[in-house]
Amino acid sequence: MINVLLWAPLAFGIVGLFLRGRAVGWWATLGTVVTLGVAIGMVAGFDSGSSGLQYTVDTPWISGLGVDYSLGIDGLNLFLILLTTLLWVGGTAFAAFREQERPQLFFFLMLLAETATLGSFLAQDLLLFVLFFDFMLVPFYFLFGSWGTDRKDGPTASAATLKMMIYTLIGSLLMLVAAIATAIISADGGHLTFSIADLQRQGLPLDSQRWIFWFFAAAFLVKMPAFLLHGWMPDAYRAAPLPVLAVFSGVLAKVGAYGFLRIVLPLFPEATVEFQEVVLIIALASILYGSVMAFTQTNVRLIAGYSSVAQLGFITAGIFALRADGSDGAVLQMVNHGLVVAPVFIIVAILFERTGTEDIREMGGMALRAPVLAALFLIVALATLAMPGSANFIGEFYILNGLFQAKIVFALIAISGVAMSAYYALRLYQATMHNRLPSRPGGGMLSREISLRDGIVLAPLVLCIVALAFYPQLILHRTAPTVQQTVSAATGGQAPEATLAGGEPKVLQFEEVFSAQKEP
Amino acid sequence: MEAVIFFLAAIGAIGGAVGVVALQNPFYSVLALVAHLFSLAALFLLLTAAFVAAAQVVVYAGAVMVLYVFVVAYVGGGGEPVADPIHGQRFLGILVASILFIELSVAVLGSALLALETEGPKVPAGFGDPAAVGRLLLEKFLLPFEASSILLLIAAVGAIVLAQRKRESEPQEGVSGPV
Amino acid sequence: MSATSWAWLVLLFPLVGSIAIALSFKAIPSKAAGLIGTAAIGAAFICGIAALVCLLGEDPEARHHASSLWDYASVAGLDIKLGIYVDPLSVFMVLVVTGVSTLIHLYSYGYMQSDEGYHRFFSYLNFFVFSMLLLVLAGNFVLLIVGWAFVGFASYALISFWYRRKTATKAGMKAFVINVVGDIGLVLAAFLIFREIGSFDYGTVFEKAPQVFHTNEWTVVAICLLLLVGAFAKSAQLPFHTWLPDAMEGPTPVSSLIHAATMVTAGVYLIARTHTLFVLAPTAADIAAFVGLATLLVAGTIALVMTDLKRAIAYSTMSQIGYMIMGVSIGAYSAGMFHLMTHAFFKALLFMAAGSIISAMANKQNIDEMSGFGKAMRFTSITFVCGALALAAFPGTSGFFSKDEILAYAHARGGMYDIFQILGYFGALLTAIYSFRLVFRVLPGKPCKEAQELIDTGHLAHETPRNPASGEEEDTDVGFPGAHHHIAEQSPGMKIAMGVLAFLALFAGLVQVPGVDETITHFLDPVFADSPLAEIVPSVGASWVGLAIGAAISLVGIGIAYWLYIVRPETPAALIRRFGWLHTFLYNKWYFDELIDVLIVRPALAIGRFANRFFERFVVDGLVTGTEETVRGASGVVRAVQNGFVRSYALLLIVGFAGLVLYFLIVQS
Amino acid sequence: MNIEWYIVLSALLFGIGAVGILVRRSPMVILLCLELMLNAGNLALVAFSREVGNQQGQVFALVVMVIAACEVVVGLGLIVAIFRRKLPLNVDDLRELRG
Amino acid sequence: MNFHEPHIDYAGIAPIIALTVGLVVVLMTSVIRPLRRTAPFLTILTLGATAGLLIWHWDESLSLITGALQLDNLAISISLIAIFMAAACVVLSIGEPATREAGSGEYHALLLGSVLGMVLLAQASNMITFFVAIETLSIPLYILCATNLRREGSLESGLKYLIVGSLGSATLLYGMAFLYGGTGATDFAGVASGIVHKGLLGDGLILVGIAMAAVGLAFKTSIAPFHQWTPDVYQGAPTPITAFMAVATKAAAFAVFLRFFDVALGPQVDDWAPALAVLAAISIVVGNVGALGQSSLKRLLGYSGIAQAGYMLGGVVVASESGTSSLIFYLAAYAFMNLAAFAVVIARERETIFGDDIRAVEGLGASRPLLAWPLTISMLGLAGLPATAGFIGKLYLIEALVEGDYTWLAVFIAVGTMISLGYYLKVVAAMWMRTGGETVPGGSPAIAGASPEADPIDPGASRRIYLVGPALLAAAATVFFGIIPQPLVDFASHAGASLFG
Repeated sequence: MINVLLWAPLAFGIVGLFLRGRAVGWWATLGTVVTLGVAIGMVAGFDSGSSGLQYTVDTPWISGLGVDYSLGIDGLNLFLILLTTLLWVGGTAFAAFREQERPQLFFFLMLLAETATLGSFLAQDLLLFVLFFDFMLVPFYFLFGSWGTDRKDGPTASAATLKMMIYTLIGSLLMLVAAIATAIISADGGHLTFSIADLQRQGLPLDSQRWIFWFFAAAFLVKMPAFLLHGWMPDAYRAAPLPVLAVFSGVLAKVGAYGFLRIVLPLFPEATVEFQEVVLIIALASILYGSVMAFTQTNVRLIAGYSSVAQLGFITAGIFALRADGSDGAVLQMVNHGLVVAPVFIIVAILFERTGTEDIREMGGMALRAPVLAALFLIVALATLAMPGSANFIGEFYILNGLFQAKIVFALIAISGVAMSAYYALRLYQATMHNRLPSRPGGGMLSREISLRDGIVLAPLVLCIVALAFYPQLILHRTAPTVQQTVSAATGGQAPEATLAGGEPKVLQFEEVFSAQKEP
Repeated sequence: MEAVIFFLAAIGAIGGAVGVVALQNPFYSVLALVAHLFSLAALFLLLTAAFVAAAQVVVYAGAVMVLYVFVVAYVGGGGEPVADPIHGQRFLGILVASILFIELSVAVLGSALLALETEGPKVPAGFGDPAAVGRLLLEKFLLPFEASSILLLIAAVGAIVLAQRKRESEPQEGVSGPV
Repeated sequence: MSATSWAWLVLLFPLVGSIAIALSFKAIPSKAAGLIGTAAIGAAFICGIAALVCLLGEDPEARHHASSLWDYASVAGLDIKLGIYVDPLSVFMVLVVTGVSTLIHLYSYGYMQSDEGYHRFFSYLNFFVFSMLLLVLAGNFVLLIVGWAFVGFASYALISFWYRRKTATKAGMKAFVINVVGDIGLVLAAFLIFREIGSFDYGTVFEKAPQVFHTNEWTVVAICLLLLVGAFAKSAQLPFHTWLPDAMEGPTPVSSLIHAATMVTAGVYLIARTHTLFVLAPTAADIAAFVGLATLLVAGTIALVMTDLKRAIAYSTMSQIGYMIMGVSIGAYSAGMFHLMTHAFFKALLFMAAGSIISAMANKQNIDEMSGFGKAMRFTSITFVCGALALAAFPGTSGFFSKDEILAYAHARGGMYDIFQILGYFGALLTAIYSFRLVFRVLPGKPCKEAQELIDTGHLAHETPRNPASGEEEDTDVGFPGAHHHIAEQSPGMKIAMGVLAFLALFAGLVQVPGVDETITHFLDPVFADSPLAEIVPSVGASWVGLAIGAAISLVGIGIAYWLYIVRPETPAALIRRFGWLHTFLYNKWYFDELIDVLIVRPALAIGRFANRFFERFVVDGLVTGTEETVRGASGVVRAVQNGFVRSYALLLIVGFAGLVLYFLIVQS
Repeated sequence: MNIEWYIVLSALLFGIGAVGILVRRSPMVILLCLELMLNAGNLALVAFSREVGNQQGQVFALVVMVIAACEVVVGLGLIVAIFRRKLPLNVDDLRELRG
Repeated sequence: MNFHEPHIDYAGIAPIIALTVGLVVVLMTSVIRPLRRTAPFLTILTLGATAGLLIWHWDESLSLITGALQLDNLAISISLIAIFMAAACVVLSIGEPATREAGSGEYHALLLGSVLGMVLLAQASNMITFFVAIETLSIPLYILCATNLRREGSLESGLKYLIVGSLGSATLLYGMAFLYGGTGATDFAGVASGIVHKGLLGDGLILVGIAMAAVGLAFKTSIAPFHQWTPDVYQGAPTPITAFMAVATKAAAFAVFLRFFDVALGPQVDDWAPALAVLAAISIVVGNVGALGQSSLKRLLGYSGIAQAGYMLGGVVVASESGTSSLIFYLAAYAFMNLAAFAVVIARERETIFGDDIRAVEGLGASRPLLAWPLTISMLGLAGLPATAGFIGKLYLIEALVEGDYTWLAVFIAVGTMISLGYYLKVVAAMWMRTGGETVPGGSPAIAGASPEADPIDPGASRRIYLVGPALLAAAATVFFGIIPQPLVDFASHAGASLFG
């Protein structure tokens, strides 16, 4: 089952190489749909009660090096997998509706990318994870570089993509070293294994945890991208072909955050606790900086890009609140953000087809002739700004609550990001849909209604957003047990919120607010 | 007595070497090398390596050097400009080389190997004479011996490959050179 | 059926209505949409009454019920259910909201007739009502926040309803962002409550609060202040009020429903709802009261000079809400709620009348250009006067009783709270003056061009409408009603709505006459029973004294207005000349917008610019390009060393050789 | 005579040879200098073989001679070939390959 | 005293004999007219036979001819790699102008000679054998580099290689002399015991000897700062020879590196390991940094070779079984990846006027997918991206390094890899993300590799099975061993075990 999930896309992609014309696109879409079907099946069959791995596969791969081919699903990755498969259907279908040059290659890479991404979510062997994590980049490198757009005022697509590759691999390669070091140090002359579960059991001395932690953190923070490490993002985002960018920013960024939960917290608990503040500060910086940038940009892609920086800042903060609720929120928010950012990029693509520009100063008044598109976009925009009543709100609420209970001051700063997000998200919506179209010399903006085929792509995604808004519990209660376990692994068993929710309410003294940030 | 010979030979060797390096005309350099080789042969004799000394004279000073002379005669040994195109090469070269020499000497003189301060152990008669060396060559070092013969073959082939006359790459003007 | 199930229905109808209209977009004729919308709200109102009946059927102590549908998001100790809380307070609010909304829907049914965005309008309007009801019925703080934000969004959507107006979209954005700030206040409050009490559920919280907090402990004060941020942002209290006047960009029914009758009073409801906490945090309560007081005075002064009809009314709204906030904060809960209700009636009415006039003016809103509508639109003018009377607390009208009850309570509480009474009366004076300023400027006198046309030809001005704020021509194909916009008081629906409201504005006060009948107080008592402040009740005598003073003040005010605008119409101009500086100060609304602009907007943009121009380029990219350059440089060096001279290769080799030997020699010793 | 002297002498010759390679530009002379260095090696080998009292060193030296001869042959072959291509017989002028 | 005939295990030296015979036969073909064209086939035959004989000895460990040679899995695996590359070289040389210049027979004979040297070197367990073997390896290569007599670059590379190479050998020799002087032995085991028993641990004489030996070997494996010959020679030599040299020489040299340092100089490991580690780090930096600005593919691969050598040296540094195995694995993977790359380069330089300039591969993805894929895969592999043998190789190496407490070197490898993306991906981008440069002959002669003495253009080169075939196979192998590395891992671990087991 799980093998099918992982390899089906690739299989379809290889077959697709031998098809001709538009058929390739449809075939690829079929492939993603099948995968989605499998994923849904697994979610349906998932035992929400247990915190352990399910659907596990575990066979030795390179016995000499202690690497196993071991996959599994638990609360952490269950919905990320669903998200991945879902967004890929969207992206692929959207691309399939359009003429692509060298379609065989394009869709092959698309599906290859899906397999790689799924792999990094499914992997339960540290090295397998690293492998997939690095490999993800390869197909995207080609997709961005070959089908991307060269900018007149900036680097060519391939240059921008090269920058992205190098930048993101910095972390990944250090991570490879770190992963191996983890295994060897914790094996300590004994039997060498990379199985995450075993490594967690064996544990690691603190001094080696310290540097290994940062090697992993580097990889994940770059991927997100976090503040100061996002240098690759603007160029790459402007170069990337939009359907690909939709899945890229929808899913890949999450792998970083996911890595923290899957690997860093369980394997390097002491280091995690020790560096909690540092990471939190980075997260806050991402939130503030991302938001500020987002509401000063005029390029639609960049608005979305920087908003993602901010959003992933929230997610990181939630994880590093080191409380169950914070991490629950983080997992939920990963799914939510994926669900909103992908539609945004698809809408950007649609807008671009109509206006021929990606600069909001040259757009406007779209809602007049395209009310349906406007409505869909409105929902997406509201979700993006974490409108209460949307699942995104619940996500941020949990995150911030966790952060608030753990480190008040951080929460107070972080929450200012919410206000800013309201501004930039709405600004994006208004600038494109409302007001009148500024008279351009080029003119030629036809505000057509969204075509049926794009509607077919977009509507389901929006529907998911709405559905989740009504019942976020769907994700939360399947996630909670695993998260609880993961977090208590890091915080050494005691789950803070338990003392709060149930027992005698404790009264907080004024000084504690400011001392609160110092307690471990 | 031995010391005297040693120093004479040593001076000869050094002189020859310096000559090789210093003399402008390749032809003279070759001759200097020949001198150098002869003095080395003398040193070999002092070290009771009769066979090696003989080989040195015969193979080198004989065969190889003759080959040299021919080639020099063929291609002509024009001198080279005094100014060195690579900035500071000469200075650095000499500097580094001398440093190297000092280092090696330090290593040797500073070695804990006591035998170095001696003239070496008493050796049986016939040490280093053709019979002994030859036996060693055919017993213990048979393989290197054979291998080096093949190597000679290869080298010969190579020389032919490189120097053979081909129609298309036949130079028009004739040979030019001293002598 | 129990009260809660009725309450669920109350929620259901508007939601269904909204969705139905949205989806049936273009599929059904616009009239149908209007009917569905109105019907939905009507149904909600009826269910509300049913709920009321159920509640009245029970004994006063047991009149609170919680009910929840499903776990919305409750893991890791957070208990967030999709639950409602039904008690007299919420039912009271439900009735006010649904009641007024029904009428306003009726009004809009006619008023928006010729508008292109008819479906959209009713869908939004229904959605707003749903959100408002969600807000008042919410059973826990999270759901409260949800409703809170929903109404915020609804108001945004309706403010920028005519989205081709730049001014409208700007105003919408402003309203939304300020409201989000309010939401954040609530969210933080919720976090702090959860931290202290470990629950979001009203029941648990209000039950545990007295044990957890001792009076004026900083945490509870902080909680209340954070709640107040939310309340002020929503209820347009200082300093979060700047969005309300701009919100007048929206269609007039919107102004009357959301920005007068219902949404803006949410803050009042919130304080009343969480009075348990405020009782524990007197400091916060007093702060709230003073802010309310300040707002009512500031707004009153500004309303004196506004020349834009709707904005003037908007400022009066602010100041009236100031009264309510003041009331519920000092403990006059039922009085505050009472004023909330009456205000809903007469302010809605005023806006309707104003809308009618404005439409007759082909969308001009400047009162300087208006005059003589008394003759031109009789019905409208009558209702307008009724509203104005109630607003000015003319003896016997609804506003008269409700406002004075608050002030009487302030007096009864005594001590420093007398200040509230005194300044409250001063505010009342201002109110009387500005409300009748409007009346006297608009209705009497020789008809202006539009009015004249109405009198002569019986139909309305046909100019192409212009945006009163920016003066740019409206593009009428987006949904803005065009020149063929014949609705002023001509559709029966509007007449009915205005009539009913006029009646209520005049006589609704009689349900709560001190000493005679105190229906509302009795009805709400069980809610506030736990508050020690509820014990304080002004004696009947004191109340009547207060009423007398109030009556006098309102008459004086009206008198002044009459003298200024009818007897000596030139005096205002003279006054303006005399007190130019004061006028400019007031006319510029105390420069609040400018202040916020300087304090918040500009800095934010400056930071953004800095981040873009400098930080992103030099630090972030610098990080990349820096490393890139270093590597390139190194590459240059390597390739320069690779200079093609075999002898220098040899040199390097020997250098390396010497180096290695040196290393080993060092190792040896 | 102490063996040390021989070794030091050979070191000196080795150095001189190195200098030659570094400063001379005529490929033929450079080949000669290589010979010098190999011979220095030989001298060291023979001296050591005397010092340790076995003749393996001498055998080694013989083999080295053969190899040196091979290098010379090949080197001279190259020189001839270069001469045939009418290229200058100066290693400094052969630098088409660089960077 | 009478002559004792040494015991000779003919079975053991059968591979060497086979090679030698083959060499002579192939040489004959050049004089016997009717056999002119058979040289390549005979060469392949010889190589095949040798390989067969070697495999026959798999898992044995024989000491041959009074300890001159040590035939074990290490030697066999290395020899096999060398032979594989030689065979590939023969195939790629079909239609190579150099063969015409030199004469097919001689060309292949020299190639075999070099292989012979490598096979000997891989087994050498005695300093004299070692020295002879390394010269037997080098001297034919000096010649082969220069065999494209028409092109100045070829001759130049030959001469440069000869001069610097001989300098290296001289140094190596001198080092051996010191070691011999110190220990009085020439066979590795003897040296080791000599160091221990004569109380020479850490003695200057020995250490300097080690230093000089290290220089000699570092030179052969093109470790910085003894690397400078590499780019020039790689670029100047006929491309098939470059392909052969790039892998085989490294392989053989590393084999003896392992044997000599881990066996003979094992006692001194604490002194030489750090030094070598530093050298490795230097060459990782130099190689990767140097490759960045290159436009000539062969040069680029030359520099990358320096960097790769730096990675591999790590396997020697840790002086452990896993280190050795990882090195062997990496060499094998490297063989595949390089072969794929060079095959494509050859095809393009014969097809286009751009020679080995990067412009020759522009737009290849669209015009010649069958060539683009192998080159792409090989570049990704060399860059160490997952799903290629290159990744597993790096993984293996890093594991060995971390085990041996050289984590910092592992980090260096990571950083180096990162820089390397800068040029590997440049090639990939040129193929897939640019529109093709014109491939028809007749462009401006100023272009690199198209000087007047340019080799003839073969418009059909990119369809020649003997060029595309190897490329595809090698690429396939790269991917295959990236996904199913187990067989190669076993192969390598046997080799490692044979040295330490």
